[in-house]
Amino acid sequence: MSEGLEVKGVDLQRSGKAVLHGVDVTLARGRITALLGANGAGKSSLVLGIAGALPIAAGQILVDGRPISGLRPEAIRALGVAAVPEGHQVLGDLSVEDNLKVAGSHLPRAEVKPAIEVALDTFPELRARLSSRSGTMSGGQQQMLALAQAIISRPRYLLADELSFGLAPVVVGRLVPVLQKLAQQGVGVLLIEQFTHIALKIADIAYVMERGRICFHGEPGELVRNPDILHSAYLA
Amino acid sequence: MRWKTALCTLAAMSFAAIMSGGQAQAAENAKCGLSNGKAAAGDPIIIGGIVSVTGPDNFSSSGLAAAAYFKCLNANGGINGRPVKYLMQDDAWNPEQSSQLAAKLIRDQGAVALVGNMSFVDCGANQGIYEKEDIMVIAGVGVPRDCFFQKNYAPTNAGPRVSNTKAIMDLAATYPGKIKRIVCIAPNIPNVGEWSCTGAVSWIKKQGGDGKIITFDPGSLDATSLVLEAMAFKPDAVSVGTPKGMAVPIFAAAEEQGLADKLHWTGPASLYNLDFPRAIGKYWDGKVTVDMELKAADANTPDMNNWLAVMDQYGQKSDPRDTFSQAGYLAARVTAETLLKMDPAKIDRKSVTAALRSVKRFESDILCAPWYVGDGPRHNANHTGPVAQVKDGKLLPKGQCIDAQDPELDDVRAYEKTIGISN
Amino acid sequence: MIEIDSLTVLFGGVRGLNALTATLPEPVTGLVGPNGAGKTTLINVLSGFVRPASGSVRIDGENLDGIVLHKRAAFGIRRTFQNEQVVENLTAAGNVAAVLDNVPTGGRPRQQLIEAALGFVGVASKANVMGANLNAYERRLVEIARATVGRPRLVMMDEPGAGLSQEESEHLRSVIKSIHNYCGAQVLLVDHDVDLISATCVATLVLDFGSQIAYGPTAAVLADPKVRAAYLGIVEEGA
Amino acid sequence: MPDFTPFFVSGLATAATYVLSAVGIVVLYRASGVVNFSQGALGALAAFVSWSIVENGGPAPLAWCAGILVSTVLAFLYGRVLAPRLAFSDPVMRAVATLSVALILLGFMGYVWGELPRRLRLPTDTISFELIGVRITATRAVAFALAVLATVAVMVFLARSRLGLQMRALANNRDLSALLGVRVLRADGYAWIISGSLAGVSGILLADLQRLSGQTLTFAVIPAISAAVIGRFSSLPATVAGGVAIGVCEALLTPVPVVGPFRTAVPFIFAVAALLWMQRRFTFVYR
Amino acid sequence: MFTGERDVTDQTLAYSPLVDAKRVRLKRVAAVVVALAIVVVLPEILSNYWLRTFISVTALAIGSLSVSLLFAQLGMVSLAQYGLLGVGGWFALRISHGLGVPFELALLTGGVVAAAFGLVVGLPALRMRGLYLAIITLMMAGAIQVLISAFGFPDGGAGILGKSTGARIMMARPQLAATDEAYFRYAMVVLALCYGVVFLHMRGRPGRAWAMIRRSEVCALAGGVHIVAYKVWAFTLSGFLAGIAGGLLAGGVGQLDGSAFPASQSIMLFALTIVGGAYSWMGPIIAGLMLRAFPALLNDLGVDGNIATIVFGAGLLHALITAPQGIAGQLQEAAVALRKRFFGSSGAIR
Repeated sequence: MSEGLEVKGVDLQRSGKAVLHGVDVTLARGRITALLGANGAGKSSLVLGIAGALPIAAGQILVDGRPISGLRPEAIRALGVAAVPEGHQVLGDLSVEDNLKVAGSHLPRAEVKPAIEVALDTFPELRARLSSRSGTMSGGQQQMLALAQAIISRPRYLLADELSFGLAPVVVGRLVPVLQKLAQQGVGVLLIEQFTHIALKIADIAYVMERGRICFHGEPGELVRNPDILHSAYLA
Repeated sequence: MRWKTALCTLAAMSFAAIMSGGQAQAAENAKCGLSNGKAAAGDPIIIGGIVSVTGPDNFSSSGLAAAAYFKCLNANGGINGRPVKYLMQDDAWNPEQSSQLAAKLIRDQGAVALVGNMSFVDCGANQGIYEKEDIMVIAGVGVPRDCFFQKNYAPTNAGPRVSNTKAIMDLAATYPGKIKRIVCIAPNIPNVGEWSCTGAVSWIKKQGGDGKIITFDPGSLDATSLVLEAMAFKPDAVSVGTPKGMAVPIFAAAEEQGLADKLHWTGPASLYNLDFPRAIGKYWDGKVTVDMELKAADANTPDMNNWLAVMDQYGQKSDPRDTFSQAGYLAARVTAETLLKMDPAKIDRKSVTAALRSVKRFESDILCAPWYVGDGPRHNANHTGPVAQVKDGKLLPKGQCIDAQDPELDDVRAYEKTIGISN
Repeated sequence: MIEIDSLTVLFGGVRGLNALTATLPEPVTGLVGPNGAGKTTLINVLSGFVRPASGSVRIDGENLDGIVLHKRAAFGIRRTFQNEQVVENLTAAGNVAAVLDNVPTGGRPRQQLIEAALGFVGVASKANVMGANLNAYERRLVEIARATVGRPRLVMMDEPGAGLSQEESEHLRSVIKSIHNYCGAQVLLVDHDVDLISATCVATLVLDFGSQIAYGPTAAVLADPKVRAAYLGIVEEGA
Repeated sequence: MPDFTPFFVSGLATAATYVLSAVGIVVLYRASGVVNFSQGALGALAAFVSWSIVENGGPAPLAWCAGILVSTVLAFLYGRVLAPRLAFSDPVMRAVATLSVALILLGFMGYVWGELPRRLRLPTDTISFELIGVRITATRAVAFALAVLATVAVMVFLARSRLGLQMRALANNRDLSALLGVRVLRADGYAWIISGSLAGVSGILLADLQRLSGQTLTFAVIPAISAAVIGRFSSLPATVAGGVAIGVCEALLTPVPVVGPFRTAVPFIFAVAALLWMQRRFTFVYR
Repeated sequence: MFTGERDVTDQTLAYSPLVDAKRVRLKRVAAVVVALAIVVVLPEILSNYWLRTFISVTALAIGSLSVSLLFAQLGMVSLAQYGLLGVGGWFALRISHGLGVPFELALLTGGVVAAAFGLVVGLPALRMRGLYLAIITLMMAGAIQVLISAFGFPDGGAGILGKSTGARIMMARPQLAATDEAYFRYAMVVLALCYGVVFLHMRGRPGRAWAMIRRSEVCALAGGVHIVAYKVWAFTLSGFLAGIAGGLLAGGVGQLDGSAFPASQSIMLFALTIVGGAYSWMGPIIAGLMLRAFPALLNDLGVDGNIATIVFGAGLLHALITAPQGIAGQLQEAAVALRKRFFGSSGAIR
């Protein structure tokens, strides 16, 4: 079937409570799709659901036409869906280099090194810290590492959850172009962002989520022109 | 696939292990009771037995021998026509279970006597019910002190204390003037450990020597430390007074230190097991003596051969032919012969207890001295026996019977005088 | 009245609160700011779960340093949690009773106090229902009942408004507004829901990166472009 | 004052077998989050299988390999078939489940082989040398060398190999590792294989150094777990140090008059002290 | 103004009826009747073997109750409870032999001393929970085992640590309950009393505090619960129950064996408490049955002890995998299903 990552009518429960109700989202390759909404609206649950870390209760998720529901997270990663979870999570006990190598787990052995080189070219800051424990780095560096890990896995789709969470604006400014570049290379990017202006500036398509449902989907420009939609979603 | 292969391998090995248990010996026809060759078909007489099969050590050969004997008896006219229904139960070294089984055998099944018992926990756990129900236990093997201090419990074996004493006495007799300091090693099981060694130590002290008792936690794995601890006393002889399984690592540790030639090694009857010489290996050939409680299996005397014949014809191949098996055989024999003298219609617990208490002289060529029950407050009739030596993978008897010179036996000897057994 | 004096909290080198100084006298005070601004950290300091690196807090003139952790509830510091903490294997009444066990009753019968607290939040009919069988909103209300029973001085609520329906949200507002009149406690409310804040809070404190960026009457504070920028992430033209 | 040197030397070999077992336990726990109480029972099974083959005239090296293979395969099967079904249970339940495996093995060994006086003999038993007044058989030296070798090999494996890296990643954060593409079940399987084979080696050595008994070898897991606790179930060097300390202290206390009888409590005291030291900082438990 | 508020919410929130008071009373009466019937009838119909087995079952049910108290109320795992049982039994025997006091006093002494040990075992629980707590308590159980076997179980010698030189002396049973039948009834009454103590705690202030702690420690602290005190008290009470169980066991057999309290038994006690169903009142009784009656049944059927161990291990594994709520949970589900079938879909009896 068609290219793209499609989420169709997905319901999802977390510890017995329904957090997603019939969510439909489509990621196109080469585009940046923004997902906005207040805290607790279910954005992170959606990311974890796509990545296979949370089982979905109903609906379907298709990657380039192939259903992935029920696959283990590592299998979904191998299909080209890389999730960068919220809160710059890295393997804190491991060195930066090891973190990068782990991200290449599903690549053929020979391809890991070149992939790491590509990621390091994107974030030269990490090169100097290859041997340091990633848990000791600043949040911004950890977020770069998390993004680098995603790049190494050569994703077709990248799910970036709250990239700017708790980071200084300078760092955010450093990360955003990377996403744009990835999109130019053909990666379908899902961007969840609390700094709505950043998201709206770079996104091609925008979704707004409220209490586990998609309440808006369309051009980002529409949201900029019509901030009430956003305000009602955030401030309701 | 790998799983299947593993299963097959395991199954094959299990089979091999079971089959390699014992070796058959040709023997003449077993004689039991009336020896009339007629199967007994009357109202069965219930006799129970409590042994420890599962647990830290398989402690059941006495019960197995009793079972074989009763089977033989039932094939040979039983008790004047009445068969014996022998119920052997496994207490798994657990006093609770032992007490449940005693209640079951005595109260539920109505056993008239218990025969061939062999357990570390039975004597202690069931003393109350034995006295209360006034049932006589003709045990095969008593180990803890409790087994030798009960009115209703009469073991045919000598017990570890007597056995340890004899083992040391034998060494002292073999090497006159050389055995001055001894160490006795025992597990710290209550009523077994220290008590089992005290006889030997008090005997050597009486001879002007010195002795040390080392008790150890059976759960401990470090046998070398134990051996080194014994060596720190600079002994001339060591008695390894443990169940057979625990003795193996101790001898292994001693072998490692090359101690067989530096001092003399011995052990009580608990080591008298045909597997034992093989388990400790060639190194110990001719360097260990083991007390026997009863005479050697290959003595080629009539009753001894009969025991072997009973085991071959009515027991399992895997049943051990060890000193405990002999004890169980004797216990069954003395019981059967006592019952045979009674009116078959009037066999109940009370009459059986009385009849067994009146056994004042029971003789067998397996025993060194006549055995008795009697109505004394405690029973330790067997305190005379031979000693064997480990040789060519076998246990060969050394010769004379030795009578244990343990002051604890003074009351027993005094009682024996009153019934005319000892002089 | 809450008096916060140069309060600093460190999490392994990262500043959760950065020399925060504020005086909060109003009966219902809102506490807003973007994620990671230090709102929950402030509540945790007041509860005693987080030890400040420096600085102090006084409530009704009493320095909190002198009150050991398990005595703070009895002193009157109460809270609800971001992730609800209703005990599943106690009834709603049992949940309230569990707190009432440890706080002053003022001599009134316990049963009456429990009923009053559940009645106040509006779940009197659920008194004998197990916590596990309450729905999400009822649980939230039971948590508020727990926080308002037995003479509280300060009731802190961490995002009570997240994920509520329209009716539930309206009911919650009325409950929050009436807490001060009901039991005399001051309310400190953390929420992302700006409507809830503006509907209930007399004054609002805005935090960003652990520091105060604005304090004042709610309407005025929320209209502040600085606040809008920090909180909504919307950079207004010319700002 | 007693002479402690011989006790020290003798304790080292026992310590070595603790270390072998403990390293297996730690590797498994790090990768899969399971504390394996059946480590000792698996070793006992390996020893029994080896013994049976030798008794029936099989060549000794084949016997050892078969024994180790059996324990490895069983561990792997448990890890692949049964352990995943408990993946969402509490870690305590997962540990208790391995205890039931130990029970099954214990019953099986009791049924097939029984408790008889046995010892597994290795050719190294006949070679011995003297070290500070204590004779040491080559088996002890081999045990010690194997312990060192296994520890080093496992450490190198974890540090250098791809699979080892994945295991370290799992130990660090299981969920995130899965998101990063680590094949969790595969890494788990290998961890079970490593731990099963180490169990086999240590079981065979213990059956030679001590005795071949299902019960004794099964419960030899306790000092190994104590050593693993000292290593916080994560640090291999600390685990080795713990195992050595436990083995040596137990031996050293032997000749001390009053405390001697209590020396088997050494593993427990070490483990309790280590746990208390590790947890000395007060933390709140959120849920 | 608040009455108005309440009216609004009572309409918006679904109405749920209070628990039917009459039904509860009826249930309670029924339970008491059934319990009395069991106490009166069961000892009469059991054979002597099963009588003694059930004495052990009763004692072990109390032991399991002590585990489930910690696990279900506080979410704490203690793998030391069987060791505490040994401590209770040791002291009960010691006091009974050494001072010749009445059985009840010996039993209580055993309980109190085990409670003190339980307190010590529980101290690490102030800092840790989960696996580490489980292992540290297991290690303590191991240490207790070493202590017990190094001191040796009391056997009736003179003085407090006396070793007997002659026959072993049995622990005197209560005068009222010298026979096995009477002692079984006595044990069941003790079990009922222990249940009573636990229920009183659960219903009262400690139960609420424990529930808060189990929910989470921050929740408990926010509610002003003195966490340290209530945790320590739970471990102490649980130790007391284990001690009582040990004393009861000692009275049943008349003596105990030092080797009968290994750490592995503590794990079994915990495992079977979970398998029985720690969250249900039936759980400990089921655990007691599984621990003692099930092996006794296999033994009675002549099953080889080793096979019994295999069956036991396989059963435990199976239960851990398939019954997270334990057998009690499964029974309750089955009961609900049955009710639905016979009394319609409401599943309630009116």
